[in-house]
This record gives sequence, structure tokens and C-alpha cells, in this order.
Amino acid sequence: MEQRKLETREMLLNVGPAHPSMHGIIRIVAKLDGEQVMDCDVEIGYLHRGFEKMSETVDYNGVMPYTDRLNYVSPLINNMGYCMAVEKALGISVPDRCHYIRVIMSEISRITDHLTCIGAGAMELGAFTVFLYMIKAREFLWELVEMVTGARLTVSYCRVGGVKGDLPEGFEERCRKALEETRTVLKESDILLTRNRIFVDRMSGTGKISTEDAISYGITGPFLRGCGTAYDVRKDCPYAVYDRLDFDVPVGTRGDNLDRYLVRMEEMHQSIRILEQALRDIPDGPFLAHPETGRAIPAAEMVDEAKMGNIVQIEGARAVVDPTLDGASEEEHPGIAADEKRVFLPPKEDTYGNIEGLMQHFKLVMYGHGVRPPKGEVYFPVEGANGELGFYVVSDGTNVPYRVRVRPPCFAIMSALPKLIIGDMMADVTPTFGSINMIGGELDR
Amino acid sequence: MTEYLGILVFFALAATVAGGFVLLASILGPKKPSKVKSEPFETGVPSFGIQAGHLSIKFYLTAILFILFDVELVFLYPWAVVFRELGGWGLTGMSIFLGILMVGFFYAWDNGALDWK
Amino acid sequence: MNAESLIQAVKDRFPKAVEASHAYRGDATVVVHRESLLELARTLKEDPAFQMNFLMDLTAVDYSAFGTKPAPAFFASSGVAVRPSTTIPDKAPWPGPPAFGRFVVVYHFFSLALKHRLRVEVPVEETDAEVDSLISLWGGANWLEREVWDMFGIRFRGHPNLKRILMYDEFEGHPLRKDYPVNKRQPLIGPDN
Amino acid sequence: MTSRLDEAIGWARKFSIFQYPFVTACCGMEYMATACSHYDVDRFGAGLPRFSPRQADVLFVVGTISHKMAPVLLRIYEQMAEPKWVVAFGVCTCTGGFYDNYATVMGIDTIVPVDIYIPGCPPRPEYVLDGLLKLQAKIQNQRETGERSAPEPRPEFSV
Repeated sequence: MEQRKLETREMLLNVGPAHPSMHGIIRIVAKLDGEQVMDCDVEIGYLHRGFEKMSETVDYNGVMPYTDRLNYVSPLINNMGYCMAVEKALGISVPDRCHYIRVIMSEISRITDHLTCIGAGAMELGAFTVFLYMIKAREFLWELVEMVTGARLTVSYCRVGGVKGDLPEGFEERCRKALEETRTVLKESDILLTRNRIFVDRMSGTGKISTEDAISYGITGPFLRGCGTAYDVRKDCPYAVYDRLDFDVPVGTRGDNLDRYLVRMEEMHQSIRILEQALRDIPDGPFLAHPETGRAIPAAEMVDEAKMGNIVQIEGARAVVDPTLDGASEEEHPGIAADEKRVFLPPKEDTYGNIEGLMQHFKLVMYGHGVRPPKGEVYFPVEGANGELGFYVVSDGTNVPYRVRVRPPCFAIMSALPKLIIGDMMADVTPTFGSINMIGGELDR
Repeated sequence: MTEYLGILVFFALAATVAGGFVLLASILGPKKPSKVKSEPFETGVPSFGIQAGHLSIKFYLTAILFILFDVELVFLYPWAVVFRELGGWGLTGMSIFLGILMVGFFYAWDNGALDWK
Repeated sequence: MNAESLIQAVKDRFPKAVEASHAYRGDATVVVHRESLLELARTLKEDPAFQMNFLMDLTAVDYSAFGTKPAPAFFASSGVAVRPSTTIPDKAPWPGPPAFGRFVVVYHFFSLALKHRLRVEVPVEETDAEVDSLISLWGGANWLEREVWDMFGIRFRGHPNLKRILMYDEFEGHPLRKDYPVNKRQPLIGPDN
Repeated sequence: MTSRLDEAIGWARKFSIFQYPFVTACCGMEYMATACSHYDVDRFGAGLPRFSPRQADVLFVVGTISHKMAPVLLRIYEQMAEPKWVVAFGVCTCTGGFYDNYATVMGIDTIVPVDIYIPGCPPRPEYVLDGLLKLQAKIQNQRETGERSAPEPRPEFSV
């Protein structure tokens, strides 16, 4: 006799804004039948801070600190994306050394993003040790970033038309040491996780999505590569010097959480490979502009000399500047800045030493002056840690951007969340959400 | 009778320690009840509340299986203490007992009572 | 295929729909009437010549305050001798925002197979700011359109639940419009400083 | 006159801080770095994050609070059991930081009473540990200085 289906009323459950397993603030109202999620309504916007409105109030270089706080786990990639969009609007390009520096810093940032994502995801499944190991590895890389940019997280390192300063001395071997330690941590975590029965059981088969659905939702990045489509902006629309570096794009097959985890782990190894190649063939570092007269004069003294008009004494001298201004003196300047006087600050020696440098500095920092791209609109995609991070910049010729629109990669993934968790069990929402790597700042902007 | 004295002392000690903490907490801790504080905490938003009495049948199934094998475990403890004195008979008796329960376990497992779907 | 041939292909397919087009800095852009948007999007997606399977981005721009602020001249025009630096290429200047309409809804398409990108702009009047929804073609359009409605107040015909996504429901007004002041707060609780 | 009992209570509370990490934005990354092995907040007895306001003593508000999030923050603060303290972690919670716009609450002390302010965007882990020590000093002499154990929430704000 046909078994009458017991009619049970579904239970509405709030996986709310302050939920422990959601390391990011969204609210999922899930309709549960026992343990199974039958339907869910996702509500976001809890971290909407008005990035696009604020970027219409500051000038082009002033938007930089706001871009750090978009995807705050990999800030340098946002910086690079925004800078390259504005440089495309200006129609200028930076020297090769600066491209290499940007590639090095954004690959370091990508590794920290994947470390945080996998670490936090594993912690929610109980693998607390892996979280501690990965955050330890992230500390090594953050020390590296701090050595170059001065800050660990909110770096604001790029400038329109270049970067703030050249790589300090001793960067290369510290970078190699940090990469070595990251590699050991990756090996340890791989041993701990990849064949761990609990981890594999929780991750495989949950949060499945087919390639067609992923593409129709506009999902890109490790999420799409987990489903089997090899779309990587660095390979398909190469920018900076990615076409000169060879690395391969890991692709999954089933499109579930385990594949995404494996893709991210493999991507970290590829990023380390990119870093090593970039460190090897980065164009020459600072060449001494005036080796024979390259004596160093304190900046204040140089200014006094210039004021008195005796330019000849300080011709070709190097200014000893405040450490925060380091890395942008006359010898490093050609390597890190576009040769466009209307966009990038002059080296300190010119600013203190002669009137043209002072004029250029004045025109770039005074209110109402500064970087002024011609009227126009530009879209520049960059491979962020979660997918394609595009910047759409509309400029009306003034020094304030008219409209800066960020194409957030994890916004598309979050819009597919109902398709990911309906049918799974309530406990599977946590690994799925861990592998989405939703970053509040990027999602709600 | 004296061997039970040890257990008595053990229980008394446990009761005083647990009771002491609860007592101290209630005396020393400040108490400021408020309407919002008494509402259930559901991640920061007013909760929908659980409709009483309409839970899915699968919870009941899992709970019953757990109780069954938990009680079986309780019988093992006294046996484990004296199994050396019981010798062969004790072993066979207990293995028959366990065998019957194992049959029940495999039947449940085979019928899919353990996986949720 | 490169920007010009892409624009030409779209023009051949939709001669009367395309109002204007340009390839500023290499981004193929087509300005289209509101009525033919859905049909154009469908052909872009299904037609083997385009194969635009990605709706990368959907956003809007409020051009009401465009050009009102004076754009001080470039540095060179102030007469100071500038070292022969690369002049900023202005050979193909940007033809300016679309002719009519306060808002412009901007779509960015990308084809994974043919590796080309297209930007479609749909100018919309302020009075009836309404455009067809692309939710039947791409699932991703759902949230993107809700955000454009939330931020600009442009309605999307055919969208299942067009309500606010980033702001809370008690919020009146659309913050990204140029006439909405930056710090006009409408707090749910707390003082209104 | 500090009675031995007050001192003992202060000492006990000081080194067993159960924190509720109300994490929203970029400061969360620095909170992770502080809680993990390199800058280890567990050395000060504050290592155990409790994700339910019932079991937490200190509410760590970490990251920008938007107007949409403000009622949630107030509700969780009010559902915490006394004695409770609030730490404003990062400049966005102290004064709203550089997000002075329609979406951000300019400083959470307009919503919940705050005990310790840790400025910085994000504050370096050393600042956080310093803030924690100041909080512990406040907890230690909480009873003898006659301060009320938890600052009274301002009536006009409670919902």
C-alpha cells in the first residue's frame, strides 16, 4: 500500500547576520524540512559602505585607500586593477619594472587570499590546526608586504602611473625565504586536509553547480574553474607582464567544494611559481644615476641650497628623505613611474632641486589639479582572487572621477547561492559558504 | 557497607563543587533582566520561533537509534569490570548479547536509517 | 574579433537599433534603443558569431551632472615647457555621453570562446526610467538589476522581485544619484548626526 | 577600601575574558592575526571566542557598522549577560573612519556604550593587545572604583 507521506511543516531558520560560521555578514532565511534546505532567501548589504559614492568625492589617487578595503584579503590586486583602469583611461603605460613589481605584489596578495579562504573554511569544519598554520604562513607574507608598502593590510601601494616606491634592498632573499616557508605550510596543510576522511566527506558532493549555471550567473575565478571551465583573465585577456610568465590554470571537474579547494591549493603553487619567475627576470633595479657625484644630502639642506639659487652644487646629488618617501628617488624613479609628467610625482631630487620639478609637484597635489584623464569611459578586468575584478571608470576631464564602478567577483557567486545550497543539508551550508570566500567589502562595496 | 562510603564521598564532593559555583555565580553576578534579554538569540534578528510539535520524523529515528546503542554500552561497563573472573562463560554470554544487537544495527544500516535522505 | 569589426557586425545585424558606437581606448561600445535591448541581448548570447555567454557587469551612470564642473586645462597648456613626454593620445576622442536621457544603463558582455568584450549602453529618460530585464537570459542579472534599482531607481520590466539589495527597506531615495548628498543619513536607530 | 573579595573577583574576571567577535569588515583580518599563533591573544586569557552573547563577557565590535547592521549590534549587546564590556576595534567603530556617508554609523558609541576604543585602520596586533591590557586594568579595579559593572545603555537609544 502506498505509504502516505507524513506532512511536516517546514521550519524557518535564520542563518543571520551575526552567525559564527559566516565569516562575513549575510543573512540566509532557510526553509528547512528536517535537516534539508528546501528554499532559501539571501539578504546582503550589511557592509555597504558607499565605495562608489565616496569615490566621486575624492581625486583619482585619493580613491586608492578605498580600493584597498574592497577585497581586503587581497588588497594589492584591487589597487592594481583600479590603477590600470585609470592608466588605460589616460592612455599611458608604466615601465616594465613597475609591471613586474605589481605582478609580484598581487601574486603575494593572491596567496594570502587563498590561505585565508582555505584556513577559515577548514576551521569551520573543525580543522583548527590548519587555520593556525595558514594564518602563520599569511603572517610571513604580510611581513613581506609590510616591508615593501609599510602596511600589512591596507597598503595603498599603487599610484596612478606607477607604484609608491621601488622594492627595498634585501627584498629578494626575504621573499624567497617566505615562499619557502609558505610551501612547507602548504605541504603540511595538504597532508592534513586532502586525504582527511572527515574533510573530504564534508566537502565532496556539496555545493555542486554545473558549468552552464555558473556561466549564466556570471561566476568567474576559482569557482568557475572548479566546475571545469578554464577561464582566467591572466591567460585569456593578459595584462601587465602575465603573457611573459608561464604558469598553468588548474581546473576541476565536478564543481563541488572539494574541487574548489583543490583548485585554490594548486593556484597557490602556481602563484609561487609566477613569483619565482618574476623575481628572476625583473628588469634591473635602481641604477645609480650619477655614480661619481652621487653623494647624499639631507632633503632640508638641498631645499635651502636650491632656494639660494646655487643649483650647480646639488646637481646630481641624492636627497636623504623620510623613510616613508623612500624608494622614489631619482635612480629608482624611471623604474617605477610612467614617463608622464602630468600623472606621476617627480623624484624628490627634482622637487627640491629645480623649478620644473616643483611646478610638476605643485600641479599634481594642489586642489583642483592632479591627475586629470581626458573625458571618457573605460573598463579594465583584472584576475582577482575570487574571479574577474573589473573597474569601469567614467571621467569627465576633472580631477575627480565621475563614476567608478567595481565589478565584484563574489557578488555573482553569492547570487547563485540559492542554487548551491538548495537540496543540501543544513550542515553543508558551512563548507559551501567557506568555499565561496565571500568578502563583505567586495560584495556590498 | 563501607565500600560504598567512597562513592558517597565522591558524590558529596561533586555536589558541593557544582552547587558552590552556581551559588557563587548567582550571588556575585549582577542581575539586570530585560525584555530583549529574555528573547531567544537567533543571530541578531527577532527569531521566527519553532512551530511546536511539527518536527521531521527523521530526528525521532536518529534519537531512538542513539538511545538503543547507548543503553547497550551501559551494559558493557559492569561486564568489563569483572570479565576476568567470569572467564569463558562471561565472554560467550556477552558476545551473544552483542551479536543480537549487531544484527539489529546492520538491519538498520541496511534499511538506510542512518543516512538522512 | 577586434573592436571595430565587432561594432560593424552588431550594426549589420541591428541597423536601426544602434544609435551610436565608438571604440574608445579599444573598448567596443554600442549605444542602443531601449526597445531592442532584449532582442539584441538574445542574439548576442545565442548567435554563433558573438557567443557572448557572460553578462559580466550591469550598471548605470547618472549623467545629469556631467560637464557642469569646469575641467581645468591640461598641464601643458599652461605654457610651462614640458620635457618631451608622451602626449596623452587623443586621436580618437570619446564622443561624449549618449545624446538624450539622464541615466545610461551599461551592460558589459564577454565571450569566453571568441575572447572579445562588448559594452552596450541604453540611455533612459528620468521620467520613465524602465528597461527590459535580462533575467530570462542570464541568472546573474537578478541581483545586478536589483542593485541598479536600489542605487539609481531604474525599474526593470519582468524582474521577479525588484526590491532593495544593499540598502535597508526603510531607506527613501536612491543614493548613487548625483542629486543625493553624500552624507544625508537616514539611520534606523541612533542619532541623526 | 578594596575588599579582598572584589580584588579576587576582578582578578578572576580579568584573565577569563570570553569575547564575542562581532566581525564585519577588514579589521576582522587583523582580529584573526591577533587571535592566532603569532600575536596570540590567548596569553592574556582572552583566547576563547564565544559566538553566543549569552556566554560572552566582552563584545568585540570589529569593522565598519552600517546603518543596516546597527539594530543587530544593539540587539546582541542587550542580549549579553552582565557584567559585559564593549571594545570598539578599529577606527570605523570609534568614529566611522573615512566612510563619512549615508551608509555608515559614525562611531558605535552612538548605539552601544563603549569601554575601550582601539583606533587604527586596521589597528596593528600590538595596538589590540595594548587595548586588551587597558580593558583588563579596567576590569580589575571595576568594583573598588565604584564604577557600575556595565555602563548604563542610554535610554533614548534602546529600541
